[in-house]
Amino acid sequence: MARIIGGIGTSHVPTIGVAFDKGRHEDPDWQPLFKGYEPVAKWLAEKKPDVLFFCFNDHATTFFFDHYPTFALGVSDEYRIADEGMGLRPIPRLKGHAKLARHIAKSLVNEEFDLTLFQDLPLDHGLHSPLTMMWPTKPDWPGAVIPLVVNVLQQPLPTPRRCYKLGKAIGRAIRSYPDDLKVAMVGTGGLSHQMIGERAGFNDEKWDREFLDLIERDPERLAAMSIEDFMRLGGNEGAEVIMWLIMRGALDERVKKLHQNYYLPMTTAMAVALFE
Amino acid sequence: MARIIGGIGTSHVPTIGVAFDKGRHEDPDWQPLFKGYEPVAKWLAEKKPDVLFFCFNDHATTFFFDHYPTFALGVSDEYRIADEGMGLRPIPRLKGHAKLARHIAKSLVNEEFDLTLFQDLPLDHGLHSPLTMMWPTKPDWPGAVIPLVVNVLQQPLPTPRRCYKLGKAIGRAIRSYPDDLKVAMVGTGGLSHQMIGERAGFNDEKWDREFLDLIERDPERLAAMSIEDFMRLGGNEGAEVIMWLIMRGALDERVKKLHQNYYLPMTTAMAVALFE
Amino acid sequence: MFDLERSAKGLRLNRFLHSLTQREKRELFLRDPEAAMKNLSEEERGMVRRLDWKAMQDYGASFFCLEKLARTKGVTNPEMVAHFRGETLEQFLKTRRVPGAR
Amino acid sequence: MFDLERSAKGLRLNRFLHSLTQREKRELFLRDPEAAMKNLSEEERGMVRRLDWKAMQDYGASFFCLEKLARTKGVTNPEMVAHFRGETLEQFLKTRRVPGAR
Ligand SMILES: [Fe+3]
Ligand SMILES: [Fe+3]
Repeated sequence: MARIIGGIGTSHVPTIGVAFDKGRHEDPDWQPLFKGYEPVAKWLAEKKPDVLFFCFNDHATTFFFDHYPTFALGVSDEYRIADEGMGLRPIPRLKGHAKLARHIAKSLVNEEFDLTLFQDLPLDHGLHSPLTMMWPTKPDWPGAVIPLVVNVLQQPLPTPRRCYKLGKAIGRAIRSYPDDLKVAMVGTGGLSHQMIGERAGFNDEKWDREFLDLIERDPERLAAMSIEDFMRLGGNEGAEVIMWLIMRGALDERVKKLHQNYYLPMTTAMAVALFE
Repeated sequence: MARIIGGIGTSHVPTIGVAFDKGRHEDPDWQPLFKGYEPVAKWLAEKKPDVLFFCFNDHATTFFFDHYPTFALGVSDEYRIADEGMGLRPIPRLKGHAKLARHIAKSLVNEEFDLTLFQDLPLDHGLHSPLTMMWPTKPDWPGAVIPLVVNVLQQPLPTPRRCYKLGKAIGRAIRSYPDDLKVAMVGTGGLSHQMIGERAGFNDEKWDREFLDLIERDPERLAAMSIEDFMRLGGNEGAEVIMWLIMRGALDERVKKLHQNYYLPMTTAMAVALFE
Repeated sequence: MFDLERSAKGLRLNRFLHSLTQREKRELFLRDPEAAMKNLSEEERGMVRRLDWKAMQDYGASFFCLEKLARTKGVTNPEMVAHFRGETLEQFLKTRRVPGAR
Repeated sequence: MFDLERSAKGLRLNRFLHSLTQREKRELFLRDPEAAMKNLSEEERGMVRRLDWKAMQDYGASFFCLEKLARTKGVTNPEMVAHFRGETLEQFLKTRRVPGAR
């Protein structure tokens, strides 16, 4: 049977990927970020999950507003890297796990989640900007990803409660998979930031720290909040942290936070946290 | 407040549209079909609904399997006619009702339906082959449509139960719309047919008649069936009648069937029924 | 039954069939079928050339994508259904209530 | 807040911005911007020409579509955020903890 060995919450700011590709690891402005991912990379290297189940959002790259899904699950064996306006990042194509993804798709649709299913579409930095901080790209990715793309761009967004329920259902689906597989959950986004309007540049470290505490101890309280609450507290674009609730929902009720890093250099609070 | 004035169940066989466009109204082979729609056309002409809420499926025309939604709701003010391999039907563009559609989208997402929302995409015969049997195309359509596209092509399909629940939620959403509007529900598909495999050409009039009875009297019993039940009883492609359950769910618990027609000339049992 | 396994296997063929919803692709296919099929494998091209509906369906083609090819080539659904049943059109029509309703 | 109303209003502009994810479209836009913008209205073309992020956003552009234009033109996110705040980049960077982390 497949097992969920833990969960990771992480920002997916595009500059993380740029800093990685430019080799800014020792640059004093970026070092605190890279250092913060080291324990997570180490944990993954030791635990060797076969699959990372990635909850993230596309940034109007692969999915456009003429046809916009709430929850889109990838069921391919491979995913290309998407061009976001700057050409391709110099990283390998992503490996998928079609068999597990199809199992999850069937299980979720039968549990009344109205998924969009996709294949043969490229994926953007929402997935691979954090991924390169945690998983080696050489000689190739050490395992597969299953991408779950969440609408956090176009209102109406899924409710935090729905995200948390989806996470629980994903947990059941993974645990009912007959083959022996180790799966780690990843939830991406945030923390506080706002990119547009008069409040552009907004952050709130206090709320961010509270969120990092609640996601471990009391996700139920976060699930009871509204999208408007998340937007008010963490900024318009910061509301995307509802994707951490999907990751958290798939974990056990009680988890231990093994590691946490918080770095707020510019517009977006960059955080990473590891749960077991 | 908006009101739901009734519901229509109808097949959406492409040949219905072809027969219409070729003016086969008096052809003895087609006359029983055209006659069967007359009471429905008359009811619509008298009741003058502002909007037809159409539950149907795309036939791998607008939506392709690289990005395939379970439930996709159209939120445009206009829809082009899709080219399905034979050029365009000589009918006007469809009018949408963006304002009501957006209201329904918000309401459904908040009730934990994970919709895909689409705009500016063309629609295929799943909608307009039955529509031309009921609504005049000249000088223009008398009202607007709201298209709900349902996955009945690629397994896993939504469960019959989920379809019925979705219909109930659509009913609540429409009835909570503040403006005065008359809405009729349309559910399309079926009845029994199978297009592929050894059982190609399969029909079962007995099951079809039972379905036409149950959808009026006991939709709960249909909702309790599985997709496999529907495929076994009505043929592989006949399972698409689960879309009638969405229409039925939005109506009152008790409805009266005002009219019914059943015609099985070739491969697909063509039925139409009117509920109030 | 068209499921995710078949959908993945048939994706390239279905994408070709689906592209026949575009007028330019249909015209190219009718004028120069090999050019229109250049992204297909030799096996896939062979099935399309022969209009072998059953082979394509077994391979992973969606019936609704096959319909696009049928419309492009002027083949009707009763002809396709007859083919799936291993019958001639005439044999199949004998089993129907209104053989003229095509 | 980017909702369905804004999404409908901004659809054509967003489609243009989104098309810059294609290399050929970016190259055309850099070489011959007016040709690349031919489907846009005059109002839309004017906002794109001026790189008026705020006007485009008010009009219905998604921030994430605007990012494609910014990347194409070599504009960074901090520059866009400064523009939304009505500040120069220098002014904005003074409000940040690590102004060099761009
Ligand atoms: Fe994001
Ligand atoms: Fe159909």
